[in-house]
Amino acid sequence: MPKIKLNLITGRTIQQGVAMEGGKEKPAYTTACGIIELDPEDFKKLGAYRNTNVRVTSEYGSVVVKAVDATQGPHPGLGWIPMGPWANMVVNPNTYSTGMPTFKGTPVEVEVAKGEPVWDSLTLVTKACRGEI
Amino acid sequence: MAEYLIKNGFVYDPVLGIKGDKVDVAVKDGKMVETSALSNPAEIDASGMTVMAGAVDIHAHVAGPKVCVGRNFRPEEKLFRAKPMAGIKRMEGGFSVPTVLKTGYDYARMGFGFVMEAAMPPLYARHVHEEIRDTPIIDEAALPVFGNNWFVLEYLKNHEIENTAAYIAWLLRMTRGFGVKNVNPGGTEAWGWGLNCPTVNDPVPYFDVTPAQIIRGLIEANEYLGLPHCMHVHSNSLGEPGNFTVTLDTLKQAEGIKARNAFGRQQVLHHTHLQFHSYGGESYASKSFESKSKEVIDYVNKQDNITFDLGVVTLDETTTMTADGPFEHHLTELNHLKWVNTDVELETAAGVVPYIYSPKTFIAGAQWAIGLELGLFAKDPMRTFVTTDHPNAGPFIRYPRVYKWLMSKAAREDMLDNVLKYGNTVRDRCYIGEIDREITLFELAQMTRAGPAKALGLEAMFGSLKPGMEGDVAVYPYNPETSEDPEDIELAFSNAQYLIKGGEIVVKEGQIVSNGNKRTFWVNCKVDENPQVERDIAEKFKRYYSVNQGNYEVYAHHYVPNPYVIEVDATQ
Amino acid sequence: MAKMVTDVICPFCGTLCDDLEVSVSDDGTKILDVYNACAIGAEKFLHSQAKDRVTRPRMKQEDGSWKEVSYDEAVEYAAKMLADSRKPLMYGWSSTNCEAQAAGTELGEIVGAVMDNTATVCHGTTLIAVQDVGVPSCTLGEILNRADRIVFWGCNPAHAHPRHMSRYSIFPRGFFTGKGAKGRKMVVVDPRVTDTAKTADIHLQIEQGRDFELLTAFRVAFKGEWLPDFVAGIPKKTIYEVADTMKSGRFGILFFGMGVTQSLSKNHNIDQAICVTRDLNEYTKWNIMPMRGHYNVTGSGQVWGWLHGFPYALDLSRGFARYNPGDTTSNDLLVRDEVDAVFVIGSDPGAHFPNRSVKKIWDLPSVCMDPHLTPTTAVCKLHVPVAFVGVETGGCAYRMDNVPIECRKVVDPPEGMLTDLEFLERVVARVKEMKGA
Amino acid sequence: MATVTLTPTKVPDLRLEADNIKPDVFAGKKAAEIADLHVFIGNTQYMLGEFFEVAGDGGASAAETTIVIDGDVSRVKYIGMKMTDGTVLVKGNADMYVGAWMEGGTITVNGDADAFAGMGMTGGEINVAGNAGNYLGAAYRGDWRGMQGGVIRVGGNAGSDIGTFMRGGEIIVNGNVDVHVGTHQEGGTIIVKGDAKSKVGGQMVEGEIYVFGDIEVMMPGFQHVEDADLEVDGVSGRFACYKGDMGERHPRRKGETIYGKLYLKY
Repeated sequence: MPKIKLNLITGRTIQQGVAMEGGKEKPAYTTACGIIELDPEDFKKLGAYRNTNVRVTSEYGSVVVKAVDATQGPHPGLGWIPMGPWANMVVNPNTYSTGMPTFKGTPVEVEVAKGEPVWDSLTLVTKACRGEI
Repeated sequence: MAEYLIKNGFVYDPVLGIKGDKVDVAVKDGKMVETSALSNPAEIDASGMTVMAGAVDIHAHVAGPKVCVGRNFRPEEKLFRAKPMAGIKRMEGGFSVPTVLKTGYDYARMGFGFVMEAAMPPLYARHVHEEIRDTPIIDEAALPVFGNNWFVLEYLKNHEIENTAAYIAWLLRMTRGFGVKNVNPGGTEAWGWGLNCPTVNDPVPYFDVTPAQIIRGLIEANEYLGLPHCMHVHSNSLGEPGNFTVTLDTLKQAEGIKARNAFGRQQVLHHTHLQFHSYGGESYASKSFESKSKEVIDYVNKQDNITFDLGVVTLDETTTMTADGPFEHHLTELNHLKWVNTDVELETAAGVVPYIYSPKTFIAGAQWAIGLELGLFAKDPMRTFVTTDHPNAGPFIRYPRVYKWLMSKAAREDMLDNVLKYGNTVRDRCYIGEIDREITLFELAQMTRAGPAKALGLEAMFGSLKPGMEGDVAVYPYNPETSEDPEDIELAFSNAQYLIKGGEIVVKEGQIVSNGNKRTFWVNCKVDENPQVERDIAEKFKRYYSVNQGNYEVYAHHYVPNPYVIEVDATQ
Repeated sequence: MAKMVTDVICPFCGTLCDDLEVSVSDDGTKILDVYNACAIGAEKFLHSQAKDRVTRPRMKQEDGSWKEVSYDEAVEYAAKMLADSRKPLMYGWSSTNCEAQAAGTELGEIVGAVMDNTATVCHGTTLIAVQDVGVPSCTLGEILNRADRIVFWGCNPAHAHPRHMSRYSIFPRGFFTGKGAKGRKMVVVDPRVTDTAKTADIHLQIEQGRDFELLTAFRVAFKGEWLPDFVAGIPKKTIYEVADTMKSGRFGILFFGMGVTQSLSKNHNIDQAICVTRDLNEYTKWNIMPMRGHYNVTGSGQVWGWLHGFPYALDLSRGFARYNPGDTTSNDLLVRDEVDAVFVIGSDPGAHFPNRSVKKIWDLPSVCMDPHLTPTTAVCKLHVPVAFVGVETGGCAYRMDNVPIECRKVVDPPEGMLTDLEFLERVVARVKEMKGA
Repeated sequence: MATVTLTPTKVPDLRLEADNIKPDVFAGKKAAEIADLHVFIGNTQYMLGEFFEVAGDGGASAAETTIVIDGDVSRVKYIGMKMTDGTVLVKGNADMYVGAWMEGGTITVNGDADAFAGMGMTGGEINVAGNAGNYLGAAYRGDWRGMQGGVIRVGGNAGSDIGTFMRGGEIIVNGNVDVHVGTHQEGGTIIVKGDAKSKVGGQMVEGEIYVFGDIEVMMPGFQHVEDADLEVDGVSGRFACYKGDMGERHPRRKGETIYGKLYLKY
């Protein structure tokens, strides 16, 4: 299976905002934020269909999210995970002594994750804290 | 409530005409009373000490958005300067821009009972009141700024005094404000386009009204309403060499106008931090820059409808902050230090820049001299008030140092000979060296108590120990009979032995023992219905304000939990 | 029949829209509909009505299950945790009112806590930059009435501040801006073709993480100095052209967001953006403004500013206030094992901190005050549900331009629920008893 | 010359604040008095002796006092903060603020020093044999007066933001440095003998930066002026000389504009 290297950025989307206010324990929040937006070019390189689960791995961690088409592209080489617990499994926590983790600009590898689920936010964080993922 | 008898002190009270006699002073149920009215008072032995009414500060920037910017963007000035919490006393921090906690405590330590926040941007009134609320001990009020307000500019273009007055009354109510502040009239609106109005005759871009029209119009509107305080102006071209002519043009706007109010106030114009406005010359070069304090004060001495405060430069590293937006931009271009600016829709602007008044520079020395000259040339101490335009010319905690300079020629000579690098050039370019006058304790009481209280329309409450006045008494460890070293003045007036505020002891043996029961003063002025002004207000909110009119008024209890409302009836 | 509450303030983002209208059932208990709000704001009001809402405190048990407890028990646990702690972190403060922030600060003073707000992962680096070089700015109404040059740098209001462009910055017609959007030139700098970028006159699709270089290039271009052929992927010709566009306006504004505060260079990006704005004031009138996220993150910075002189990351542990991001900031403290208890209010670090920090919270005694179920409530030992500020209680909040606005209460909270302020005041009282103060 | 030896006996569970560990405080004190000095963990006060075994008395003055920390203090902050004279030797690693606001004397750290070492220092010497953290010799938040004098030498690598707002003195790093070198620099000299990532000399007003290795990405505000043969900290070679930051303000002296200078070794 091919792995592709991307520069990962995170941030707000209106779906993230609405789903967050709607309840982070609800499926809608997972649908809005448990995703990675990929450029069509990168989908080709990955050799994957839209809406397949992928594993995103960085020096700092790993998480399974659903790969979807970039809504605010084109941005080949850039991966986008809306801000939230899924993104925060892999972002660069280095603050450079400013207090601010480096949420934008984390080198990641993306690969297809066959049969692996996308956990809802509460389960994801709980499992991660228990060291179960 | 408690009873106190302050015994054997040297009392100074301009209202009662007491000049250092040993008189016992009595406080009961929060007010001054005759000693005979006490049944079984707690006694305070003030022998060998000086006793005065609580002091009144007529102009300081102590609360609100630009003050908070000054705090938040200067962590470096707080480094290693914090005072830890102790008992009921909370943590203190800051120097030139102290936290509200330190502000209240330091004023109390200096024997102050009332402080006027000198510039409130109406749209930010809530912020000002939240800070006032959290400032312990001292009573406070705030002056909303009017000199660049679109309503005022439009009304005064056509000299519509009645409409201006109706708008002022409305805004004072909306913002819980006290009076009419007027900063760089017209110039700050011009700053909305990066411009300025350097003289009183430069028309404001688009609005086509001159600073002179704004100044005179606001004086007339203020007297139309009969507010406790008069129009309070910071004139155009602050800090510019040669600006004394602009200052004189500004003061002349008051000619022929009589005070009309029910508060015993006799003046119609207060010019603040006059030091910054009494400069001669074309540039800051020592060959050109000179003091014009005499020229300015000669006019002030002749005009009995004007009061002023000094704005003495204290030669510290401080933080300048003013609604004079263009001036702060000018300043940051001079010293290249960090610059904050905030333009406020339809109303005003503000700027903040750190500044170092170095005794090693001629200019700082000359500015120091000019402020003191104004105080020493002034004929009427009841119209002359001590300030440092805190924190612009220096932090308010330096007031006692200013007292020292005013009260001792020796202290001034020491500065000129030993502290200022260009003392002799300062003697050349300023008047300071020729002046022998030394302010007396009685005059000091006029300049820091009775005078400012009268100018604010508060002479019935503050500035004297007369029975019926507020129970604000300061006891300073200063013996006028034995004390010779001028340093004693600074030390004593920085560290009141006792402060009784509103009848309660808040400073005891130099320590803060209570957070007091501070009040927020504001003026509720009734005027006749004015449908045009009401329409104009609704229209401006609908089209040009970024908040709804329904969300403009400072109404909720938590902003002004302990109000003292002064009612004014201006209905015809 | 329903009654309409007008001039309602939206407690979602820093735009703090104050023109919402909410229709409420006659008995004042139910919100029926929300008008004028964006999708997110409307959802915030409506979700407060959710049937499955948690209305009583919950304590996590050994087996990971949750047990309902009384507010009294919750107060006791929180007070004891804080009183016993040598260095508690009290984090959040951005989705609550200034009165709760002030009460919480007094609590922090008494227990010697480190107080930090969500700026620490949002605009904290902006605050550092402001401390280094200041900030020329203005209120949003100034932009509405005067601005003819608008730059959005590393921010995406179409998604994060949905009504910003229609209320203040792009479309409205103000006093000197009668032509509305037609009279304004809009520039967007973003590595993605965002929905905001799609509406811009000029979009600079910058190489991610090179904002500091591009901002520097603009300052060089203003002075007409030499530039390399490309900076951050943008051709120099374009840079000179956009520099002239900026200079040629009468009143310009540069809005920026987390695209610069969270990318490499962080505070330096903002620092240089502020210097760009300073430079432009040599030619015309320019201001700059951070697009603040939480509706009252700005307020907590103000409250701490007037009480202790720092806008975030205050260390009160030694009895006086200290401040140094990198040392006294939440993520550094957690990762460096510098704190021994965590108290969270009005925010969700469980969702918005890197997982490395979240794990540390999991390991510590911890309390979370939040109306919602969140990843933070999942990792904390005690969850204290509270009334929604701006929906079920009022209070002061500060807009992104520091303008304070009084939020409105629209409906009552569910029977017996406490507000942030009420709960904090009870904890303060209990801690004072424990400390014998 | 008296030597006080502190041997760590307990690792602080949180972080220890020990601003009392400096010759100025130890001078004139007996070992027992030194053991009684205050240190803090958060809001709780402890005594130095609870974390260190103290051997030897302080000298008559700071100048005559040497402090040897015989072990690892990577969880102890503020060592040598504001010291004016004397000597401190740390045989292991040290936490944040080593020699911060230092005015004189010498500090040697055989291991690594964490962030904010030499912050705002005005004089003296700091030697770090291992790696140094971020904000080495930088200014405190909001201060436009960063490092103003003294010398900092790092044997290994240094982090980001070294020499921010530097006004004077010298920082020499033998290894590589992370992003942001000499930001807002307005005097002094920074020498990097390894590689620098990027953002070197941004907003530089004046002063000098030397880089012997490579800079990944140059700042656009620097212009090549000339090449020159120079000897820099004992190393001679040919350097390309750039002036900048051209976007920043620059003072004029004697009718000449003063720029920051960036030297890249060929």
